[in-house]
Amino acid sequence: MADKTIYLDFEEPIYKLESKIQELKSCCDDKLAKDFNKEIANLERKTKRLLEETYTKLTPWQKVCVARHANRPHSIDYIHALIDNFMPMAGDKLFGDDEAIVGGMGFFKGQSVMIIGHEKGHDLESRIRHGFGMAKPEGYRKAKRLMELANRFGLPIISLVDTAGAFPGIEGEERGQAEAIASCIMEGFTLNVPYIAVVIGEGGSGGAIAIASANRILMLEHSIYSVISPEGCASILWRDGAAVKKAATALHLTAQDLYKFGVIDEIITEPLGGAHRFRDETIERTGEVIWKHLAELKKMTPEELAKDRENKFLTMTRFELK
Amino acid sequence: MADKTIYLDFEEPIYKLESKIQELKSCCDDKLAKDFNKEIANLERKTKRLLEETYTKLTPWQKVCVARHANRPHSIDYIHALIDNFMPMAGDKLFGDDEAIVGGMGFFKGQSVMIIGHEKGHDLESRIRHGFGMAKPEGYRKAKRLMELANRFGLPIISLVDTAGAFPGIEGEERGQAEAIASCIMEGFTLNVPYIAVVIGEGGSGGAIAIASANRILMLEHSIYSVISPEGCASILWRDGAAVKKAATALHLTAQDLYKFGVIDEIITEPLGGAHRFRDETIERTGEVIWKHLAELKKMTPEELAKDRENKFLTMTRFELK
Amino acid sequence: MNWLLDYVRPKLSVAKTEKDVPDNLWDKCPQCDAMVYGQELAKNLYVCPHCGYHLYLRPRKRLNMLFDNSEYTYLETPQVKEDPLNFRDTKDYRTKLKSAREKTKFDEAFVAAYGKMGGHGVVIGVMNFNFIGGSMGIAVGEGIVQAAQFAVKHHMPLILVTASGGARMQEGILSLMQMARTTLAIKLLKDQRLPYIAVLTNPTTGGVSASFAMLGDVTVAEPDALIAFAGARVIKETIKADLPAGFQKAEYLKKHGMVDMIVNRKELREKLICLLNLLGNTFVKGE
Amino acid sequence: MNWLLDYVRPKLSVAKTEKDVPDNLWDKCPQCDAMVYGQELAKNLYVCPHCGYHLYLRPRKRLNMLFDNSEYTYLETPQVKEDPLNFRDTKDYRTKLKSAREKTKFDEAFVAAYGKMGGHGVVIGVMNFNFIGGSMGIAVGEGIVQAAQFAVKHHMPLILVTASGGARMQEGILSLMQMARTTLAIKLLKDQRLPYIAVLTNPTTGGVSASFAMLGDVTVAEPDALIAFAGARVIKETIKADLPAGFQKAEYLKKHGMVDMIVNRKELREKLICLLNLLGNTFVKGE
Ligand SMILES: [Zn+2]
Ligand SMILES: [Zn+2]
Repeated sequence: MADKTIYLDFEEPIYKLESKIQELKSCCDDKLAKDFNKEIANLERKTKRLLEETYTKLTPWQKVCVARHANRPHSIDYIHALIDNFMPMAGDKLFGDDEAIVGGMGFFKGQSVMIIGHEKGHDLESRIRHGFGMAKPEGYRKAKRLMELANRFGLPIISLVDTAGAFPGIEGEERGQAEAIASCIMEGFTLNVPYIAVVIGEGGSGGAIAIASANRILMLEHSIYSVISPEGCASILWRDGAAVKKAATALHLTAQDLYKFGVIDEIITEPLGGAHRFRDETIERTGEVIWKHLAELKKMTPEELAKDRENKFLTMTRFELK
Repeated sequence: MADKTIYLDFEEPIYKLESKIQELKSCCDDKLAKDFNKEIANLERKTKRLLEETYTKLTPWQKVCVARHANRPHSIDYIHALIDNFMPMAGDKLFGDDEAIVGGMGFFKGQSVMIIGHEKGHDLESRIRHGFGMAKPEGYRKAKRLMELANRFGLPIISLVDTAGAFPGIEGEERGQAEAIASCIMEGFTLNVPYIAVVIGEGGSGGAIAIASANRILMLEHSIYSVISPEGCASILWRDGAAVKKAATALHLTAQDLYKFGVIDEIITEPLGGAHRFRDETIERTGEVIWKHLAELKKMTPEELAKDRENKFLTMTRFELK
Repeated sequence: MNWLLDYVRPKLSVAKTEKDVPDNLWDKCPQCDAMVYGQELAKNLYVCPHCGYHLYLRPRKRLNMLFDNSEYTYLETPQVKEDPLNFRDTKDYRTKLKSAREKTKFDEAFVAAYGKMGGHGVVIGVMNFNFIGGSMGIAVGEGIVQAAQFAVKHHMPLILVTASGGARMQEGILSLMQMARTTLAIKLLKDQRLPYIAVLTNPTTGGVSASFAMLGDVTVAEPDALIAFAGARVIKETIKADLPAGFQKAEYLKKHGMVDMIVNRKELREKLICLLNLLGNTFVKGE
Repeated sequence: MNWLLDYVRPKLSVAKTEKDVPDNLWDKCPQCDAMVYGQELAKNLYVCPHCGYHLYLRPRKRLNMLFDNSEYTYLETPQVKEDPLNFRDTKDYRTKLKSAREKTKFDEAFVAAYGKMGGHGVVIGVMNFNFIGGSMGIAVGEGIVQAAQFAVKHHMPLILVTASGGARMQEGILSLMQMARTTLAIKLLKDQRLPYIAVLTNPTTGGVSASFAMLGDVTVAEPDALIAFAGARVIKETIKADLPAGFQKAEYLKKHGMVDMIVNRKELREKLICLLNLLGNTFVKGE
């Protein structure tokens, strides 16, 4: 969980105002407090306006920073808040248990579901344990196994996407990172249950789409979903690491871009100031939107669900030509 | 291939006679030859009778030795002789390629089949490469993958069993030897194609049955199939490694025993003197018997084939009670 | 498709519960060597109150612990051919069987019962490690097959609690065939989309690990349980080196991807009910 | 179920064969540095006669080499939205496309054709590495989807010859979506039990490797081909150490279980025909 507030650079004016408020609130005793009340209220109004101004027009690069914010709710936070009786499940039954992907069964508003998500961890120890959310082949194979299980028992699947990308390293290549991702995407298409993917933070490339060949793809307002990180793109195309802002813009990686392209089905609005400031509210909203889509999908037969997914991806990127 | 003749201890009298014949044949020139002809013919008759006597009443332990004979034809020899256009296939698409199990597609008398077998290797270099026929999890997972492929494309499956058992070692345990064997057995039951298993040499425990949950289980006359090696059994139950002969008898591991128990469907007769002496003939006979069973199985529908396998194993070991 | 909705009460004899004989005065924990009073140990489900070590829990106690109100009905023990190989090593196999029966008061190393668990109709099978090391011969294999068939017939999930040294050597090839037969048993459930939960307890090894034990839809293990295919002794002899710490223990298997969750015995019933609730509350087609 | 029996000749325009422009005089082998006469190299299917190195084989030559008598019919190149992101880095994406088209004489980095191969009707798709590194954007993805749909419609197997640096970055998320779309394309074949053979050539990396390239019923690779998900440079930077010899080469992948067979280009056509023969001569239900 978020222990201390971390500010992004473009949030500096907000930070300054909030510090000021904090100062006023703490440097006076109860008697004097009411003298400052007006001042504080004024500052708080200002802060809110500033948040509004900043967060209604975040640049793509700012969105990247927000999407990666350390205090942004992670998969485990969503599971904790939205799922009752969560039974975490481990392992691919082949090689290992990769905690970069967490998953298990639980009740979501009374409906038993399988929930699978990338988990980045929240402090150094847990980040290491979760492999910084970058899954190895065994992570994707665990996801695939859990999808198969859900399919057999008719459990809808909710996936939470939040990864910088698949783990790039010797072990990953050795054990078939490419095969694992491809098979996990394929598994999505064979399912006869509702499958909803939500990009909650960073949707990084192949590592993200592995668990997103779903009936519905939702994105949080300030999350991103991209074929390559802006850093990678800048270094390859601009041959200049500093071109990240240009790259972020060029890549069209925001939820708003993806919605325009018809790649995603809905944008989940974040409270003004971002999910990292309003964690509980964000999670609750997200739950409501997932539930709405789940209710729609539950009206379909297993065959219709598979067909729905097939049609979605067959028509995707088939834009009308002038 | 067999380079030099290796004699088993109980074959010593045969060895002596054959040496004598060899001696007579080589120590005389053509002119003298006809004087020895009668002698040689006599000795050859004697040899044949001795072979007959020995090989019609091999003890269980002697059968163990014959089944393990280094010159006995191995899976690769069967494939080479029986399969046209063999396309060897590699890998489990998960971790590695374990050559303790070989496999691939090819034509068997014009019918395309998937053939899978343990391979022990025939000299030190190839034995090491093939892991002495003791498969690791990736070997069983390769077998499973090839079965799945065969099932999808309607190719009958022939498996050749010849293993001392599954590889016992840290890597095997680490990567789920138990799971790999169990899943491979399970795969057999899910197939909708003819599946014939032939024990050609040593059928060692779980490592053997992994590729033998088949419609038809055939055994060569002097092959063995056992829950544990006589050595293992002797050391556990008798606490005496020297009790192997007793253990071999007590375990009822011969083809004849298994046929009596209804565990196998047919015994494939070996030429007198064993498969290691008459390699080509043995392989040819084996091919004929496999073909006969395949022809029968091909009359069944996919559903009937699965049901046939199910019924076979459901009723197996349900003996009539007095 | 939903086994909860289709649940029909099987028409069989009513549940009989049996009281266990009072436990002997003191037991020694094999892990921490503490002496624990028998009744305390029993109350604690045979988990050492000092170090948490999970001692072996006998089948009747296991069933009492799992079923609602300790109420359940045993499935009939299958009648199978005894000693089909006429096997004798230093002792007659028949004699071994006889003394195992006297010792355990069970016919064989596997017993199954049905009843309710968290309100769900369920079949639970338990292996008896005290019966010739829980080894799997024809009777065990047949027991598992029939438990699965019963579960399929009455549309109930199956839970198998394993504890076994492996195959019943004295039944030779016929014991090996139980690996295939028990695997087939699980397939019968799979075909009907009925849940099968494997509960692996100490020890689960050899042919049992390499068949039904590893095929659970969900795999639960008790802490510290030995779960292995090849015996550590055999491996050690082969590699002529020491084995890694914790080798083949439940925690090791979880790390290596083979076990879903390690559950303390005190939470086992609750977690299994939770799993049944989850697997039963399924999405019904076109609802 | 048997695609051989059901084969119906598609009603499309007749086959057109095209002659390649004569090759330039001398080429240098990138592996052994030997100078090889262009026509010799062409005759040798662009395999170095000195060291056996497999040079890049352009799509038209690849199709000529694979189809019977080099006769085949191109599938129509799908019309897709060009430059949907209006992407420019140091150069316009449109400019890049234009020069790639001029250079390669192809519209995009993927082309598919149908015809006969060993007498079998078959659809073959080939990636063009010379077209912006064979990268996969909408046009490539759509081409593969349509090739698969054509194969399904006409009940033919599909062979895809890969050569790609990965995703077409300039099409952003829309290029990433082609990983899912091409995977779906393979699923369409799988549903009909139509064979799909992946032929991996140098290089096959990134999003292409992590989608249709790794999903072959049979996976064939050319010798020494680089087949990778993550780039060696990225991995090296991450681990700050040298990579193992042969890392991410075809032989390495075979050893690690990802590739069925490594086939020399000179034997490729023959082996592929053999695979088609085998997958087509199937056991027919209840025959
Ligand atoms: Zn203790
Ligand atoms: Zn060269």
